[in-house]
Amino acid sequence: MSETGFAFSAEQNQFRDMVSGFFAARSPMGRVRELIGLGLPLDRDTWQALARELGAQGIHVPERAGGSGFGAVELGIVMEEMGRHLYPGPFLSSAVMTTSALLAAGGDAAEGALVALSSGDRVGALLIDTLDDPALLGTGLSVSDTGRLEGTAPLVPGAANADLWLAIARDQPSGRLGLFQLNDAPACQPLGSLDLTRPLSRVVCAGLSCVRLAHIDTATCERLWDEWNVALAHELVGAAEALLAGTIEYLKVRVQFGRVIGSFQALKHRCADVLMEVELAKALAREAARTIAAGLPARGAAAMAKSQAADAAMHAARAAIQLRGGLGFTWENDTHLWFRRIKSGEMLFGSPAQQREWLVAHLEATA
Amino acid sequence: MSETGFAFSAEQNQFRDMVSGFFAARSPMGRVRELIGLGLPLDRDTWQALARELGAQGIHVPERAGGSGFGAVELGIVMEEMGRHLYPGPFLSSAVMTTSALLAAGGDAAEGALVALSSGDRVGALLIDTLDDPALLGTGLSVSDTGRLEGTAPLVPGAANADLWLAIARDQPSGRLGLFQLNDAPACQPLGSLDLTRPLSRVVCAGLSCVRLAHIDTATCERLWDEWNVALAHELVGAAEALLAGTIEYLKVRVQFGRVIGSFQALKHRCADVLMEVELAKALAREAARTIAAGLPARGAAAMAKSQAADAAMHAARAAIQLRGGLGFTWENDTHLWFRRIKSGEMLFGSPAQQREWLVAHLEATA
Amino acid sequence: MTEADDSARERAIRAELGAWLDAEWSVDRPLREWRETLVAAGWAAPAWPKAWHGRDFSHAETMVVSRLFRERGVVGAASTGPRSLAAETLLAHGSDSLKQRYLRPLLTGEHSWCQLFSEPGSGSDLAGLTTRAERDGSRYVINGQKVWNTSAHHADFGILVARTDWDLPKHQGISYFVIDMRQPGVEVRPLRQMNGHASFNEVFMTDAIVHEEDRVGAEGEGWRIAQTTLSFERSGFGRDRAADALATRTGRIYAEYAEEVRIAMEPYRWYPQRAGRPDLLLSLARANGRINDPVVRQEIARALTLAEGARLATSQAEARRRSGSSDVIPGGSIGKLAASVIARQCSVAHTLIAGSHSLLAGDDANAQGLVAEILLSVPAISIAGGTDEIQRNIISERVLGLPKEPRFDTGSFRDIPRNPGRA
Amino acid sequence: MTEADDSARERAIRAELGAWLDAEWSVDRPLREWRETLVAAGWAAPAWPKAWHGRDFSHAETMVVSRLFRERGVVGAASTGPRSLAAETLLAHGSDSLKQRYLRPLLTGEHSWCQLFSEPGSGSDLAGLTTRAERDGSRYVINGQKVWNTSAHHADFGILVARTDWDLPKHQGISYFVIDMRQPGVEVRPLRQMNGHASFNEVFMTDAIVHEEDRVGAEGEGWRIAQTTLSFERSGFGRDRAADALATRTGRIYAEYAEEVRIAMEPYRWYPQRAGRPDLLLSLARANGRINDPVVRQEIARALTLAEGARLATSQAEARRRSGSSDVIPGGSIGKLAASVIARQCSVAHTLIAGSHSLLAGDDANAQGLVAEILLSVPAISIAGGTDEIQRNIISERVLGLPKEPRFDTGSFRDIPRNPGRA
Repeated sequence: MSETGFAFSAEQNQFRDMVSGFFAARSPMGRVRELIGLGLPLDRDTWQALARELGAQGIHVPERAGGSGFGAVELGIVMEEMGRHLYPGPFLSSAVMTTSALLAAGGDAAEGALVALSSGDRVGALLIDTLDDPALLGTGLSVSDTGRLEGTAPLVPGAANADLWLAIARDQPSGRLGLFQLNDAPACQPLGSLDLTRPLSRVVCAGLSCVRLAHIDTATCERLWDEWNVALAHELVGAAEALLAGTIEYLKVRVQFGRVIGSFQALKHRCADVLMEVELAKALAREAARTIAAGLPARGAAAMAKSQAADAAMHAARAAIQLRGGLGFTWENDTHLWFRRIKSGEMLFGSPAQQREWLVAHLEATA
Repeated sequence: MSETGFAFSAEQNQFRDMVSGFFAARSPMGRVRELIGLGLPLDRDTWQALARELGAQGIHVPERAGGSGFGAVELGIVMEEMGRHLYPGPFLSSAVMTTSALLAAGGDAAEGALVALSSGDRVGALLIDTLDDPALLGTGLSVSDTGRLEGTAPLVPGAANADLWLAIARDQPSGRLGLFQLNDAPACQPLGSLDLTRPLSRVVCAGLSCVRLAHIDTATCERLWDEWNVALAHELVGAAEALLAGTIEYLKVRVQFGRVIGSFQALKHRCADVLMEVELAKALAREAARTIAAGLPARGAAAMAKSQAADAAMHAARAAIQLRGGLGFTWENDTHLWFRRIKSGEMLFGSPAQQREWLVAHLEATA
Repeated sequence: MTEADDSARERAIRAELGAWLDAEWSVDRPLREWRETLVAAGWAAPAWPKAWHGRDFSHAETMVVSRLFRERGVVGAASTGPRSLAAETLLAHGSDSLKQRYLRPLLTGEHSWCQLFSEPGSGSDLAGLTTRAERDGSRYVINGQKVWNTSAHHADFGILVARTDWDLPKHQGISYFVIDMRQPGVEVRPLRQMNGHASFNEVFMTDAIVHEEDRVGAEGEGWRIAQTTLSFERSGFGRDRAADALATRTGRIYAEYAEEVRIAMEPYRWYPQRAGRPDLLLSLARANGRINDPVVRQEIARALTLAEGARLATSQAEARRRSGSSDVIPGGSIGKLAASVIARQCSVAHTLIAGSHSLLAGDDANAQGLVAEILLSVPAISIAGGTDEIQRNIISERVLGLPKEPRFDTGSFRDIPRNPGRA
Repeated sequence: MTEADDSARERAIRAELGAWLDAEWSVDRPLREWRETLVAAGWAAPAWPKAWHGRDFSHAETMVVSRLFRERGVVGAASTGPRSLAAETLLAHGSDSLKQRYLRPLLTGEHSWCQLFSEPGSGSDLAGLTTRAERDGSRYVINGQKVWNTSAHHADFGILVARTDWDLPKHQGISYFVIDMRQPGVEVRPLRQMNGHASFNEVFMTDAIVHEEDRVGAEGEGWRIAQTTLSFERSGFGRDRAADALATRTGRIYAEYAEEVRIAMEPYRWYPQRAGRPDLLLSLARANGRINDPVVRQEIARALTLAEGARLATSQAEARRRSGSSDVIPGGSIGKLAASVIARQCSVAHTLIAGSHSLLAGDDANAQGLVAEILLSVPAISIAGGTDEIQRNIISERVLGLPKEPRFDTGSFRDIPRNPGRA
């Protein structure tokens, strides 16, 4: 934990403005709604423009592997804006989950995939047997000595859009965990998902041919989890800020009892509480990203960032619905789309309660 | 759990008015303050009048043992008013803890003590080795085969005023739990206590002569705990209602910014929330008392009543301090005396978290 | 009456009604025809006045009728949905002409009704409504939009509040009407909620027509009359839920009745989930293997304690009311606020129990998608029927006696700031 | 200035001050005498104007002086307690006569000061104060009561706001004074808090006298001038806490300094407990054998997360401010509100950790009574220095731009409803 604060550089702030402008122009809410209505096909033009114009998919990938050579801080900027604009592309699954796994694996074999993902030409998905706890990785997926992937990945984000497949599975002869690349696309069963902008699939692997990119150890798995959680924490912060801003806007114009409802103290105070919670979440998320970018252990920082961001964002979402009255509960109002995205952000890679447990376990282990 | 609600009878309501009137006249806050200033000596006149005029100490004791022959519902009425008026006499320790233990033990030997306690002639205290969990009873106090009590009761309520001593201890030869009456007063070490109206002592027993009144089993210990918690739940409800009423009164007269502060919506809403929580606590406490009075299993009802009452009362206490501004934080203002009493009510016989754990354990055991 | 009188009266009613049922009741009769008979005989709504299809029965006498209907499996008058609201209001405030025309077909189920009160621009502040009713000779021309209108898509008539005078203070310029929903000027659109159900409608009125004789009460009396409707609504509609069980029986009339109930109840299918389903917590925690997690147990215990506390608070208040005690907190605001807290706590517990399975919805999800439906429905409970904020205002002002909010909506309605809208 | 200039300037200051210290500084000098020398040489408050004991130093230059003082263990000017508040206000708004008389003995520690702002009848609404200052020739007669006056029991002078005109609007009728605390009309009584400490006082003024030349600024300017005091107070007093370490050194001057610090700091002894002591949670949980309880771990994690979040939010905002970013939320209200939430969460966690030991207080209790002191001190943090409610008003109005509360305190102060009081 650093003693003094940090601020974004002018370049980082400029990058944020570019990302925000990109989503505002290329993925406004009308477009998000349209894609949801169509069953969320990949808008490949926008996806590729995101890579071409901003290098977003490879923002944290070294330049030699086709990336921009930045790190977790800049990835956090992208995720924050993605939460703010509710971008529905498979960024979390491809650019965060799959790409981080490839970066962790390292080596030449991974580099080809990294180049393909960073350029936006391919969309990655990662098959894992748990979204809850890295300690459970490898309990459901295994690779036989003939290089065949077996087992079930019960909840896979972004599978419907993917054309580059990785898996974390247990190497059966050795019993060690490894990162594998599949040679063919598996059969995906789309699942009814709470989050309409980030649907899940179930993937059953019955002897799929794959190659091992690397062995990975438990510490690496935990590190991946930390990185994913920190990315999600940023997204949750962006979503919470968008909801709060929209709520404030509504409170300033909506009239009841002859006065703007934003003048009612109980409503004002609720917004103040949400802002305070979101400000703490933002500070924790940024510090956690900086910790990861510095290559430092991030277990505690990630747990704090994720739990606070999820709780703050859920409060923001509940307030956003409540303070809009019946309107906020309608399908036509966009609030529930954020509510759903926040709920999925809350529960992916460990609930807030799980994060808190990990935090204390970490502090006790390092005391 | 009953299907239909119950209401107090006219007689019960009249009894409540008498109890409330008694405390208002005989133990107003000025008198409570005075006794605290004197180190809380027993006001024997008031104590005996409480027994003589209201039969409060023996309200739940059968008439043949000198009591009024009522039960947990009427005991709850007394406790609720005690919390409302912050009566500082050793009622919980003598009339609730010690008397319930004697009632549970039963038999002729207990009857003499019950008569003495019900009449207000004697003040009882019960030595136990835990205030947290009935399952820990008998881990610190034991009685040798020559009838000598050994061990420490680390936290004993009401010891300073007691002249009739009981103990729950493990009978060493048999290893069974028993209720014992001491032949002589033990040495008490008064402890600095958060609750100024219900101080604690530490009692070290080094071979004190005692007689066994009865053996008691684990189920009886749990039942005692339930009864004590239900009594405390009533006290917490009474204390919370007193604080809320006082807060409302203050909010109606205190002026800031040219208006009565009770017109500020944030303050109004906080009071509404407290009232709602207290109403639920009151309903749970009354139902739990009725369950005990009916001789039915009360584990779940007691746990719910105690946890809800403690949480509601702590909210009422925090609101009472906060909404009085600086005044509520002063020693001279009575609010902190209730805050302290509520804190002790919260933690005696199991914290709210402990109660919640017991509730689910009970529901699972009986599912 | 003494108890002996009571029981003599009960025997008399049972005898008369029993004989009549022996003669008339048959599970093979068509539903509508049976109800015509029922209404004509005065057994459809015995509590109503004799002049209007009833028998002037007391509450106790009416209960005897319901009991016998239940015992014999008899289908009663149509009482689903907003019908009862319309009926009670018309009985209390309607002209003879209104009662004459609407009460009978309402009881027989021939006509279906809806309620046209809330507007997009006036939710918590119902009296701020801006739907116009402009007089044009012996008729009114209605323009405006209503919202949250359950069953409007199959309603024949609606009870409507609209503004007839814009110069009076807000509560005084409102009038109360019966509107024919089957006219060109009335358009009903379904309104989908965030949980995917479409239980409500929006109703757009463009130069819709109401005849003078379909005004309830005098011009400007609308707000006062609406209070009758609202207080009946708050009391829970008076619907005989026990009668729903008839829908599962076999026989021609039961099949027709089941269809009537199915249509009327469709909008309410998700209501149990809105309340958070504390009843499912322990079983889902067991099924998901989370029952031994101490943190999960805490959240479950919180939810169960709150739910049981609210249940007991209601039943004890009811018992006190019955016993004539003055120690009764008026109104249902405390219970309504508690319901919100309970539902939210259930949401927290369900999320924790389901873990990453709470990411799923529909048939793929845990517990047949109920958990997802709970998470997406609970936000409604603190809004519908009066927001938490309104309940807290009511509790603090009416129960605790704290001062009212300062008012900014006195004087002519025309001059009060309001939301931009069509009207 | 370039960096090279900066470092040349730093070397020059260090050379001049170093030489002067070589000549003057000694740990064996009496504290008061040393400070007279320090003030005379302009090193006591180098940021102050040259005309008033200072050197017109920039912030950076002043830091060079502090750093050298720290390196050499030099005791600086008296800065404890409300002295700095008085000094900054007098420098900004005082007449030459006021500065002439009060600044020097304030720096040397000869005079001790207190602040007389809050009143029993005006807490959140400071401008509603009712202490009267009535003109009587060239003097004012003061009547009224103040409260929460830290160190008033040993103060020589107080900075006082009182009402000089009751017909003007509330903010306009207030004037600002220096009052001599050692006069018969001023009575100071200690005020004990619920945690047992007596850190504050009540001050009763009965026909107390203030001379015209002890008025700061013009009549009616008091509210504006008080803002200087309050903003300096909010910024944390500017007190050099690093200097406290000197109190532990040996030598005559350090002993005298230690006594000065001890007296001044006495009222603040419980302040760390007021903040909830998140730093103690893990160690106490270990010591009490509760560290493996999952429910306890949740509450500890909540507290630590909030505390770390607030710490980072502050330091990141500071870094953004330094980097010249406009993305800085003004004021400390968010941090102040967070501090309340953190402290309350710590209370919850400490209670759970201590179990029935939280029933004890004082030396008999867990952790030397710290837990009891925490439980009894935390309620202050959401009140002192502006209640949570005031912070939420500020955040929602100034940061989020929501409308202000409607005002009921405009027009002549005489006509505004207020609390009954002595004045």
